[in-house]
Amino acid sequence: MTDLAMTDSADLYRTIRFIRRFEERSVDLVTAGEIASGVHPCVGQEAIATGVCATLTEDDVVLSSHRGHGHLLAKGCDPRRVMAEMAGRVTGIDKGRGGSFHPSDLGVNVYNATGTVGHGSGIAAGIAWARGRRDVVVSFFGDGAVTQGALLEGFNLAALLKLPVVYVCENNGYATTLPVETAVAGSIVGRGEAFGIPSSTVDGQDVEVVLAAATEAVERARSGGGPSLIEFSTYRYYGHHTFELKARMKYRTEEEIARWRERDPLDIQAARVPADVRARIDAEVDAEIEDVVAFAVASARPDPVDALEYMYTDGLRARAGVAGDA
Amino acid sequence: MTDLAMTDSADLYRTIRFIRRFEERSVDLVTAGEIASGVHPCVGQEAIATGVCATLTEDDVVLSSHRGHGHLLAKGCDPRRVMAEMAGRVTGIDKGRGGSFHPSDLGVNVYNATGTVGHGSGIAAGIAWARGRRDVVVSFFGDGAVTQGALLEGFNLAALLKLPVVYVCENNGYATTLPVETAVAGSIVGRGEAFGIPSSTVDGQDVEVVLAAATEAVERARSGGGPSLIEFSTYRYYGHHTFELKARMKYRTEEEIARWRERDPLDIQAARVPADVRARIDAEVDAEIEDVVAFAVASARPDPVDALEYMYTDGLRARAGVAGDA
Amino acid sequence: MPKLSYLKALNRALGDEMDRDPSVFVLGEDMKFALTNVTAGFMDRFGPERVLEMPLTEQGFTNFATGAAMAGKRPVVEFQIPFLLLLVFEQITNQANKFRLMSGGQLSVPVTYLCPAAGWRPAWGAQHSDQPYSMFAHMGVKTVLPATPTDAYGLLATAIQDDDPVVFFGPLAVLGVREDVDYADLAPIPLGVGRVHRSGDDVTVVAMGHLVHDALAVAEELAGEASVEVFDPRSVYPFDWAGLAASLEKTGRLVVFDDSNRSCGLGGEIVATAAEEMRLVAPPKRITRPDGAMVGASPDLDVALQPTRPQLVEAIRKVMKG
Amino acid sequence: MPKLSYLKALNRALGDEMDRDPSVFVLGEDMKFALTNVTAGFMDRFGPERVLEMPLTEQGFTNFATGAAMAGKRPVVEFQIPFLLLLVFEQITNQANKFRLMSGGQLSVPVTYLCPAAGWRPAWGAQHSDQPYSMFAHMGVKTVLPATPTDAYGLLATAIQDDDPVVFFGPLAVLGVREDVDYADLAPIPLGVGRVHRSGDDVTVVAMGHLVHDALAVAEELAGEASVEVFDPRSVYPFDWAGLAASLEKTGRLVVFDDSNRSCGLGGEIVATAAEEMRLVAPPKRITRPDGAMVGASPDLDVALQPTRPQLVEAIRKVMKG
Ligand SMILES: Cc1ncc(C[n+]2csc(CCOP(=O)(O)OP(=O)(O)O)c2C)c(N)n1
Ligand SMILES: Cc1ncc(C[n+]2csc(CCOP(=O)(O)OP(=O)(O)O)c2C)c(N)n1
Ligand SMILES: [Mg+2]
Ligand SMILES: [Mg+2]
Repeated sequence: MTDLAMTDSADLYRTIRFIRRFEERSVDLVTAGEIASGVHPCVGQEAIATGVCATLTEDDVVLSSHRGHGHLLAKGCDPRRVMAEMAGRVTGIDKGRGGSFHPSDLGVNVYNATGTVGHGSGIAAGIAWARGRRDVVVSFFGDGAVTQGALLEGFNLAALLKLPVVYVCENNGYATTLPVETAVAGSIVGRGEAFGIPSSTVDGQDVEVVLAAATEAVERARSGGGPSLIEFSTYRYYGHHTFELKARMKYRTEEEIARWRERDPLDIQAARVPADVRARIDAEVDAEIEDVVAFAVASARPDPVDALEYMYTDGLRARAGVAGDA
Repeated sequence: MTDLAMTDSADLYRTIRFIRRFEERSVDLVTAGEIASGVHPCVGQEAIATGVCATLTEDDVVLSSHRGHGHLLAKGCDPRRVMAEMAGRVTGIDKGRGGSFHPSDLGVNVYNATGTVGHGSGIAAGIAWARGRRDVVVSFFGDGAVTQGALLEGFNLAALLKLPVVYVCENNGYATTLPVETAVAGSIVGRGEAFGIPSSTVDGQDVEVVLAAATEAVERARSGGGPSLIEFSTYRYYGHHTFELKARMKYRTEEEIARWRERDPLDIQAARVPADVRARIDAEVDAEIEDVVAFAVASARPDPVDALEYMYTDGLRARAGVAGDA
Repeated sequence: MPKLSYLKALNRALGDEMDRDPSVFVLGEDMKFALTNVTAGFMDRFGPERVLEMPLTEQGFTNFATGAAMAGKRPVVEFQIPFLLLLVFEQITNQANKFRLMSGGQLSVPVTYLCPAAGWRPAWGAQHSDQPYSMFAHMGVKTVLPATPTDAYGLLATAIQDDDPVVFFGPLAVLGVREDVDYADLAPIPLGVGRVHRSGDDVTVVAMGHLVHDALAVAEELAGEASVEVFDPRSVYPFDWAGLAASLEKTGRLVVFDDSNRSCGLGGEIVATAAEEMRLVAPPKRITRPDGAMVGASPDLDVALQPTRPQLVEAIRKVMKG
Repeated sequence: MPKLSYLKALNRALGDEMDRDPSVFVLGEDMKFALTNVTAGFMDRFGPERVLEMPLTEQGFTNFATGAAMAGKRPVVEFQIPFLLLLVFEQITNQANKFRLMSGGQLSVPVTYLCPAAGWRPAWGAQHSDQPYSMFAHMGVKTVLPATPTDAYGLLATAIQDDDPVVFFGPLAVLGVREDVDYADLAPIPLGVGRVHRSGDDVTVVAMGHLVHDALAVAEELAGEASVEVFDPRSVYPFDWAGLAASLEKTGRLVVFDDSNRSCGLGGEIVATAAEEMRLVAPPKRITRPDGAMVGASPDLDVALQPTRPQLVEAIRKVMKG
């Protein structure tokens, strides 16, 4: 996770492998009751976060989504503090106030992932503009966001102001239980093109294909060419959210899942890395992840008396729910 | 205004002429203080309301906009009651509760023109669906509405459900003072195409061209072909709203206005009607309009004690602003 | 008698109304697989023309429902998360709820907005735990917040039958509550009519939604000390002012137990109206969420912002002294 | 001394802040030609990079402002009509105002939302005449509603300098009010600090926005009968509870004169908090709009829903007796 500039096959493999293990263990922590909110695992989509973030500098900005652990890790957040945040601990990147769904980490220019699906597009445009069009802003969202009008309002502003925003749509086929074909009339890329935004549909399972597409869009942004939209075809092996561990939902077939597993981003990239190198990376990653988990679980939970902390910048204290209470 | 089925050149001329005079006189009533809200005159755009509504049956539905007097008249509302509504009189189509900006008249299937620009598209889809896809619903809006996300959410629903909606964008070049080129990245028709909606840009000044384009879209709707989008190029000679009579705004040039007046919809259609026929129509229209104005001005103003009428269907009375008052 | 849960009561009320009236239909996200379980079994039972699967397009489908309602249908729009009602706040309060007046009474907009998961969602964080009901009352939108399965059934049925927009809030914390019911007794309950859950002479506790059950427990706990009347208005708007006045005529003491934010919330409205117009022998008290409460992403923080039973106990004791 | 109008005060405060701090910029609809006149002359003075012309895309540009603010700018977003603040209600209350907490204090969102035309717009009808300020207070968003040119200047300057989101309401009815000012005296005014416009001993009248001027006229008119203190909190949230308590310590009598809807409005919050926590020797009263008020499209209907001076006179007389 260290040097984001490193984009050789082994590094890409390492990042995918790291996200994969991180997600698998986070699901364990959900089952163990350590992560009370549950999580939206990105297992199966790791190549997108990995390939896209590999094209970014430290100064570039990422806006994540509710399925965002991979984005954070690939952008360079401290994985221990990400897991701690998911577990609602004070050592978390947001001190337990953001959680798994709405993380931010300004230290690595990861801005708030809003819970309002689709609204990151306008926020991303505002950030890109405010940073003087210097830095690239990547806004991640899913296929569900495409049907939210505010997403398209953001596209219009980014295009009008020719802002360096890369809109990354992770089309994993479903918005919760809703298949994308039944939600999106016309096409996703057509929505970008309607605003004069260069738009393309790209394989999201092969990280080197992702990297190439992202590089082109990022270059366009850096050179003043304005926003791009990339729709990556991908898939999530797990359910929408860990509640599906309990409530199995029949909106998709086992066959479909199996079919997608045949194009597993981890396997695809593994094939490009010598077995011994892989073995070393796997061992390192597994060890680091266990350290991440241990750190998160051992961290302190917030003190309820601090529940109203961080509401206002000037320390204004909201009146308590009972007259007289602090 | 009588038989909407009549679409020969003289009838189309008559409707355009009627709307033109109606608008000119409504501006007089604004100046005279009889229409307190002011109005958004559609002078210059009459061919669109005329040509589109000429393709509709009584059962077909129109959703108008804030610049909607022409739509109402062309759909067959009683002009006396439309003018009375604009003047806030109890004899108005909405008893003085809708006014110039938000009229409805269920008697001729004109549903509410919402004040929230762009939101009629989803409402139109809901009406079309609820009427069993039997009747055509025309949703009128301007170029400004195109940048409102909710408009596009409505497009998506109409396309997904293959609803008989004709989306009519009256592109008059400006949203208040904002030129369309600086507001809309990409194109207006591209936004329709993104949703798989057949979309075209058509001359809005020649009513017979409007009629042809509208007929095609209405036929598509009637035959189960789903929604269409027609962008009519047009222009408003007057300002956005009658406040511009006082506050002349410099967002456009006199030359531009003069250029558009050369393609005046009234003149274009007049050229197709024999002079003697025109003379008769003009005389009839002028007489009828004076009767309309007289009716509106002579009508009673609402009684303030009825201010809370029509809020709820069950006669629920909102509590007054002072304890104890009725 | 069978045990009926609050969630099942919603499912039953909606299903019964759809059986009774073909113009009733339901729309929202994840309808087909009934994510919230409110529409469990409906796709098979009523088919896709009455159970409309909607994309992630809340403003669009809220406007769609407005149109469908004006054209004679009775849409029930489900919102999975309370903040989605903030996202469509303009479409409900400034459009659907005003069209009748704006049309001089020609149009009616019989839409029910159903939020079967209002309030705190453990650790889901600041954007998923609001209780926006007070603001719908402020805008004059009919709004209900039932506490029991029977009331949930009756008020959902009434909301659907009502010819105006009605917002229905079912707090997440109450969905599991069960009650012995005779199905034959389930029936519509009029808007604006409260319910005395427990009669008492010393102090009136006004509670709504899940807090009614906490209030009843506290009343029981304090039985030796004070005779507590627990009044549940059930509707947020219109509010049963006569019912409240009758209770205060008897007790003259008021404690309001309300899960909404403090400033300009329902709790404040109840205290204000009582102070202005009703009999009070001691200063009233309210227990609410803090001003503009925002929960964190850990249960430890979240619970600190919820009204609690100990707070209610203390408030009752104070008004008894006062 | 020059006469400064409320509208000119807004123009001046915004211009001064833009001169003072290069991170301040303004965005909204019809900026270039300054439709509302708040930004009159700004396009020439500050150029298009600091006066952003926006399309008819309120949610988009509200989110844009949130992003720009998080990245270090100080956006001032103008909304021409009060209902537009309902349209972006979720973006302000559930997003911009929560991001600081959600980020554990990392992010700040210094946006000012300026509505220079709140309240009744003669005959423009139900959708253009709301006063939504109480709901922003409910959601914990800092909100101001100044009554005079000096206060408008000072509170707009403060709103822009504040590091949190602040909503500024300038009622249409007060934009023309003029005041003799020495420009050198114009300065920021802290949030949450009220102002006693007229000191009195018998009854405290709390009024805000344009109603302050009506309250002062009524106080003058009743001078022989009663000594009326006119208290203007100026901020809706945070509210100057200490200032109100101090006034009630003296008078013990309260009348609230508030242009928002009755249920769950600011007027109710003031009455409730006073009844709970402050000295009252007589039942308080409030004069508000009706519940969920919707105006028609004719001035005759509209005025019937506005709080009036005669109502205030009568209320003052009643609390004096009470
Ligand atoms: C505006 C809005 N509507 C609904 C939700 C509830 N919700 C959260 S995630 C989600 C599905 C999003 O699907 P997609 O955008 O495809 O992302 P994915 O979960 O597939 O990664 C929904 C409906 C929300 N958070 N915001
Ligand atoms: C959502 C929304 N934003 C802003 C306004 C204020 N407004 C009313 S009409 C108008 C301009 C609309 O322009 P356009 O759609 O092109 O219609 P035109 O006036 O040109 O006929 C604006 C900005 C509104 N009513 N609704
Ligand atoms: Mg998806
Ligand atoms: Mg226009």
